[in-house]
Amino acid sequence: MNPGLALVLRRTALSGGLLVLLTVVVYVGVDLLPGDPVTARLGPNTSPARIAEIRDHLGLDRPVLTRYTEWAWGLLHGDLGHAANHRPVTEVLSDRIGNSLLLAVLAVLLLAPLSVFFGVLAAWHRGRATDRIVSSAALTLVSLPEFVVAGALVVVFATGLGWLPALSFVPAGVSPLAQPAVLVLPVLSLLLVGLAYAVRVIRACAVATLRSPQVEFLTLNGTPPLTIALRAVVPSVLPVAVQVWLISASGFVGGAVLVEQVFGYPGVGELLVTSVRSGDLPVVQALVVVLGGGMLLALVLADLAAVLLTPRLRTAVTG
Amino acid sequence: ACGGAPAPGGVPLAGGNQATPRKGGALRAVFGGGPAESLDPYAGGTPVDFVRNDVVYDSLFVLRGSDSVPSLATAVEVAKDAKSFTLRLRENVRWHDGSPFTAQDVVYSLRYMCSPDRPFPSQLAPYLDVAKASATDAKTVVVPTLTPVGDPAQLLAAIPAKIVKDGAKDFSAGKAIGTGPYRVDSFEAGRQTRLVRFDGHWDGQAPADEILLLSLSDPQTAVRAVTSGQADYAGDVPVATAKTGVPGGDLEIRTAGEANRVGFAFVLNTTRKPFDDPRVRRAARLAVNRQALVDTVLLGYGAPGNDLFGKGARHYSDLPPLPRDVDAARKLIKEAGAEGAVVTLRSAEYVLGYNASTQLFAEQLKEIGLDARVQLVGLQEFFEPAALAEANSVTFSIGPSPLAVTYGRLGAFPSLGLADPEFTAAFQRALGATDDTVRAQAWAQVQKVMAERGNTVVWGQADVLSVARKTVAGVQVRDEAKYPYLGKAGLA
Amino acid sequence: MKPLVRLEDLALGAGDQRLLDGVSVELGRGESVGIVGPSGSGKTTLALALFGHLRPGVRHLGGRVLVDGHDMLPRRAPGVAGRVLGYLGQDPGGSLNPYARVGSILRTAARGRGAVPELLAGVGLPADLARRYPHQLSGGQQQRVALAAALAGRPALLVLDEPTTALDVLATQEVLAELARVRASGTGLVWISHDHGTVAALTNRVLELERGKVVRDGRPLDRPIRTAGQRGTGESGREVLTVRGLSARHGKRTVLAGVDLTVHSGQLLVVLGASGAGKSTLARRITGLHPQGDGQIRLGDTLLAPDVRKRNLAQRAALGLVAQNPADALHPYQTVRTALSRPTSTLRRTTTTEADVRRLLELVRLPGEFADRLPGELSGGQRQRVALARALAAGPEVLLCDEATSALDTSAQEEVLAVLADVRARLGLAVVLITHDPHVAVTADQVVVLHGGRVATTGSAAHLFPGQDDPATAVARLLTPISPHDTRGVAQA
Amino acid sequence: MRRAGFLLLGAVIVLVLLGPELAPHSVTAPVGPPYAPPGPGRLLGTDHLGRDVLSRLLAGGRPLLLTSLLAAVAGTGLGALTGLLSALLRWVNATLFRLLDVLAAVPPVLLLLLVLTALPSRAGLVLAVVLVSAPLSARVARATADQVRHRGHVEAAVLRGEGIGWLLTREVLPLVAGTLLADLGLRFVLSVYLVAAAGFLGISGTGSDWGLLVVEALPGVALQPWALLAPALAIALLAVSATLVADGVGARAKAVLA
Ligand SMILES: Nc1ncnc2c1ncn2[C@@H]1O[C@H](COP(=O)(O)OP(=O)(O)OP(=O)(O)O)[C@@H](O)[C@H]1O
Ligand SMILES: Nc1ncnc2c1ncn2[C@@H]1O[C@H](COP(=O)(O)OP(=O)(O)OP(=O)(O)O)[C@@H](O)[C@H]1O
Ligand SMILES: [Mg+2]
Ligand SMILES: [Mg+2]
Ligand code: NI
Repeated sequence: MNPGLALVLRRTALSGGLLVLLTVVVYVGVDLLPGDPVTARLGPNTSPARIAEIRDHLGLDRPVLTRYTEWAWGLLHGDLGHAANHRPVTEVLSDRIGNSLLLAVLAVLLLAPLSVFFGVLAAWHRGRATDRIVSSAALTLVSLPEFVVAGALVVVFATGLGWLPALSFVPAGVSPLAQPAVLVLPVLSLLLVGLAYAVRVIRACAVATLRSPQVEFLTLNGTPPLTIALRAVVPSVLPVAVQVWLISASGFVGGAVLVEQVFGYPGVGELLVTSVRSGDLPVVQALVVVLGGGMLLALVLADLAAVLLTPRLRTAVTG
Repeated sequence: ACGGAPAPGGVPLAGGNQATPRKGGALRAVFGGGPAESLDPYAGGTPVDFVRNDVVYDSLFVLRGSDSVPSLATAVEVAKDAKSFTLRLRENVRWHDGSPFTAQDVVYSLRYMCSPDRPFPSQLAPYLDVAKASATDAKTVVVPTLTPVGDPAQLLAAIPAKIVKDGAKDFSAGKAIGTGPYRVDSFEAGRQTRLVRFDGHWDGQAPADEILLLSLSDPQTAVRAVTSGQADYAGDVPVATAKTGVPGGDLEIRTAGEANRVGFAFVLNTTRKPFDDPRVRRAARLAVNRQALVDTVLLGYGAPGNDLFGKGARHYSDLPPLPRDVDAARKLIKEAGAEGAVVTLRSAEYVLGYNASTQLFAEQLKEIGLDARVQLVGLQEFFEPAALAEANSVTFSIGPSPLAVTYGRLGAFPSLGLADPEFTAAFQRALGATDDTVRAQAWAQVQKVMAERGNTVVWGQADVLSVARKTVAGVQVRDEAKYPYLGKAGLA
Repeated sequence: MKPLVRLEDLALGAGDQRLLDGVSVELGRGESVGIVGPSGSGKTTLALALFGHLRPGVRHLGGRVLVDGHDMLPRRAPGVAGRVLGYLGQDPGGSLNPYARVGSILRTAARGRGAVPELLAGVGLPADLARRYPHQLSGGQQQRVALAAALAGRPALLVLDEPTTALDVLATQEVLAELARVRASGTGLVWISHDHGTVAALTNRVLELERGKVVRDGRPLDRPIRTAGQRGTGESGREVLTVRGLSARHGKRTVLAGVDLTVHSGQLLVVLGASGAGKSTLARRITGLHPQGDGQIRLGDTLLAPDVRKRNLAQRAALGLVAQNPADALHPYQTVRTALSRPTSTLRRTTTTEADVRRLLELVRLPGEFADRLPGELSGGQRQRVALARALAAGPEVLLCDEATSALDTSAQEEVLAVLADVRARLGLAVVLITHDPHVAVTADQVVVLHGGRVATTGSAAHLFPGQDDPATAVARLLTPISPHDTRGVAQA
Repeated sequence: MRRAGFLLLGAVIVLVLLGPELAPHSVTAPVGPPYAPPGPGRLLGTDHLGRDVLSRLLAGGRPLLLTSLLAAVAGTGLGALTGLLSALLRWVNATLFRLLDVLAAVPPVLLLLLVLTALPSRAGLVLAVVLVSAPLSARVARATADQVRHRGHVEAAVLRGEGIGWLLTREVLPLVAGTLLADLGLRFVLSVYLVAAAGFLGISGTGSDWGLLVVEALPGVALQPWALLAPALAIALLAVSATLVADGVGARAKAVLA
């Protein structure tokens, strides 16, 4: 078998095992979180005796491992159980995951070229004004919380210039893609925040490459700067950059709570936080499995990318 | 009527546009919502769920001010012993699918809502013996009760008890059916609901052709939806936003009025030291700086409270607030030997302002010699019975619900209720009284005990604010002002 | 005619030291000039100065560098590098972009002119190398690819800093022939080398540097053929290292097969072979850096694990290696002192005194104050000597030197070899010397010739280099493949 | 520019360390009306409870350093350690690194909740942030180290029997330090907000640090922007100045690390 393919298969299988581990840890962990679905929901409007009765009725008092086995069994059959409001969890997740993925994919598609561009630009002019400006701007941007960045974008582009909608309302059942304008500001907010991290790390990698003898060789032989950047610097930062993009993307999917809230964009981040807050454990557990599974898959891809993009590692695998 | 000094732009208008809305048009309203929404009236717990349920489903009785008025029921007859009541139902009511409304629907609904299978089982469950409820004919239902209930109409109006169709189990977008003035056209949890007018509503046709309910979890975003023209009305707006004011001449900030304020309180735990001692409870009430709290936490949108919940409800005792007296409080603490006692004040941002008020309360308790410690927790664990039982104070708020509901709720929780024989006896009497004068006396006694040695420090009555386009008219309050009734609302 | 390059009283310094001191030179268009001088005399510094490029730590103290009428210092005039000047540095491995295949490197360098196969053929490399990455090439192959890249730009003046150090005699001849063609087409050369033969072959003017000063500017000296060193005796002590049936793989490609070798204490064993024959791989296999392959490696009586990580300290200490590329073998941020003291402290578990460091530096003829330098502050030859000193530090039984003297001028080389001879005689150290230098090869006790990954010939030096035969001719004869099949060896098997 | 960086960083650090002593007002008790604009005696105005923003800003730096900086350093440190080890040792890559993958697969908010439930204290908060950031730092570190671990000097070190400690800290680390520092700088800022988010979820183990100030000021930002901008800018200032210094020092004194 092709050794590259074998590597992928092995890693994927391993990730499957890790996913099982993840589900156990998370199921049990989430179960141990303070508060339980019934108290969180019914709050003080219901007497403790009645709460106990309902808990008992719902089988929440059975040993956690029993419940885990049932849940995992359902999972194997594609059944993620029911949310607190009795909707099938799969249904609750499906539209939101799509929305979040859309946002994340768009943001990463923009992030990748832009981060490399600014990272290499800053590295090229290291120690000079361009570098200072890019680096300081990047750090200031991350230091401002997301909602401030998002809010500023709204003030400028929606309230001020009126170019874009302030809120990303999409009618029920319609994909945000049908109204691309609503995606612009959320994507931009995510991008600005994610960009900072990527630019800084890529800059550091690029600086190391620019000091290397191969770049000296290219420079002294009159290779145009753009060629040097594209042929020598960019390939050298890519293996690291891919990791950074991956990290950012995972943040965009599960961690974009505030951006989603500011724009009223129905995504997974908000789902996760509200489910945690309302003790809607089936949703939390399902989300962790789906997000975790997606992340593990993405990690395999990132590992693969790191191998493919590092010639020494690639040739060690492919011969 | 508001205390404090609201900013020029932030003076709210009571009630809002009183004109009768014209027929037609679409009303777009924003409320708090999220992925947990549901069309099942006993499965969703977000604000937008309550607002939607109010117009899609009807109740047996509804509150108008402090009175319960007939809705799907036309009358209720209470048995002498107050251990059962008979409901007379309205004729000529039709479901959204055209079928007629019957007594069997009510029996089914009562059982459905009280079943522990519901994510939000009705709070009527401790009162009604729904298993034994029966339809004696097509328009009559007899319901036995578990404890004597003297005024079931109040309970049936105040506790959400939406009537669903007999046998209804599936509440997905195409299937959810009610008798209310609007039917569901499309629905997506956490995004929006499109409601269209149901022309066959028994109470006459609603004004707006269509209501678009938008769900947003962040209140500031909700307000922005209105200011940016993407919505006409946003309910339950934070005080800071109101204070900032709204731009543009066609928007206004409204308050639901004095009668619909929400009481903010610290409920003291009488099962633990030091608040098991009435003197220490009184000291805490003397220590609290009501006006400062109103000015800071409510930014002046409200008034100091008199430590009694239920302002605006029937039989409410409108006593004057206890004036602040730090020296007297210190003396009481000393008498009770509670100097330096550690008191944990449990709070979560369940409602905006809980944490802020608790932090200020802690500072004020420190002044009278208590070692107050704020315990801020997450929403998911806020109401854990065991943790509540350990805390010395819990931050809490209740609107102008009937007193039976308010004290019933508090009493259900040992650490929130007042363990006092006189109080308990008076409360039982008030609940079971079929005669209004007896009831009034009993409630007066309940509140007298509360005022003397009670455990609720209701420091303020908060305005319920909303932002609306000036043309939005006919928005009513039925039970809680935070979840207004839009069945008669529209654009003027 | 206006000179292409003019240096006016150029002075460069680092610290309080002058690296170049009042250098004034003119080079005409199309002119070829050799630069010679002892290691550390400033040749590389001068070559880089032509580009207006100063290595970190080097300062411009005075004087001008004019290329094609443009001032190159303090800031490089744009458009000169590449168009007017082309460059190949002393460290060919590092010059190649590790993320690009050979083909892509050459295409980038050629900027659309010249096809990759022709460029490779020009430096004597097969076209199928184009698909490889630099790390998949042998030292000599890397050097030739880098040379091809420098040639591909077709500048008016090519500055080549020791471009044949890693090449065997045959490959050197091919490269010289190509350079002669390039020169004939009007390109000038600045040829930095320790090999007076190549200097004489390619240039008609030589600058000799000493301590940063031009001490001679004139015709190349037709130096007498070097006095061949002391011929090996062929005597041998006990067997210290035996290798049986050794093979090595890179992925699916077998680059070494069936190699048998015996090293005796005190012996000088020279490994000869054309560039890419597998010499470095052999050394890496023996030292355990390249464990992929079969066969046995014995140290005295003990069988060594193929992977160095599985060998114990004593076993590691017994085998010393000087890698082919000294630039890469020294940590850029570690001082010479660190490099020289670590082997003893890890392998011998003793602390190294300042005197030890000085003694080691003295062994390789470097001044004691170099202990505080970083590799970047050393010349190519100095780095190589530090690497050698480091390998000697732990007192190995067998020292494997992969082109350990290639960057040294003749006298430095002779001194270093004399030191090695002394250690061999005194302590019984066995030296396995991988070399392309015929004059070194003839001093061997035993010679092994590799051909396409197999041992083609083995025998005593006396036997393989008979009589008064010119060493270069003799080595060339040994390296010449017997049949065309041989050139391909096992590499493609 | 580097001088400016040093001065800036010095000033910020002095402010952070001495801040609590310099605070003119109580940090918990109100000193005026809520959302009061800046004025005499209250240079940055008051917050939503009428507390002095300046005092809270001055007092909030130390806990920030104690929690976020510690967490970021520990997180990047642990991550870098695992990442570099994974690049050097195959078995670490096959075991420890895979475990970090599992950690990376748990959404940060949840991880935060789980850890704080088990360990409801500042230590728990630090641990949570470490667990959130380590897997990500590890990836960056491993990918960077993969680019340099084949170099001759690393092989030379292996040949002479250097232990993993030397290989890691002396051979590889100095070459990848620049990237790791960049990672650290950003991890710091991110951990500030992760800690703040913990406060947001009601699970704060700390008093009030700058992150929490930002979060608290959010609802009233239109009334009193300074309550939000001041801590946010303070965080930015700390991050920017530390980075300027790190870049400068890193470029110059690489040898210090080796
Ligand atoms: N940054 C520096 N700091 C101090 N000394 C330096 C620095 N760079 C080079 N040198 C010294 O300058 C001298 C000239 O170096 P250069 O590389 O030009 O020598 P070279 O003639 O090319 O020698 P070789 O033949 O060994 O390559 C050497 O002695 C070297 O140690
Ligand atoms: N990683 C690799 N993958 C595939 N082939 C390789 C790799 N490294 C080296 N080779 C090939 O193995 C052969 C032997 O290489 P080696 O470095 O041992 O040659 P050498 O005899 O030392 O040559 P030189 O004198 O040029 O240094 C060469 O043909 C080379 O191209
Ligand atoms: Mg040199
Ligand atoms: Mg070699
Ligand atoms: Ni430029």
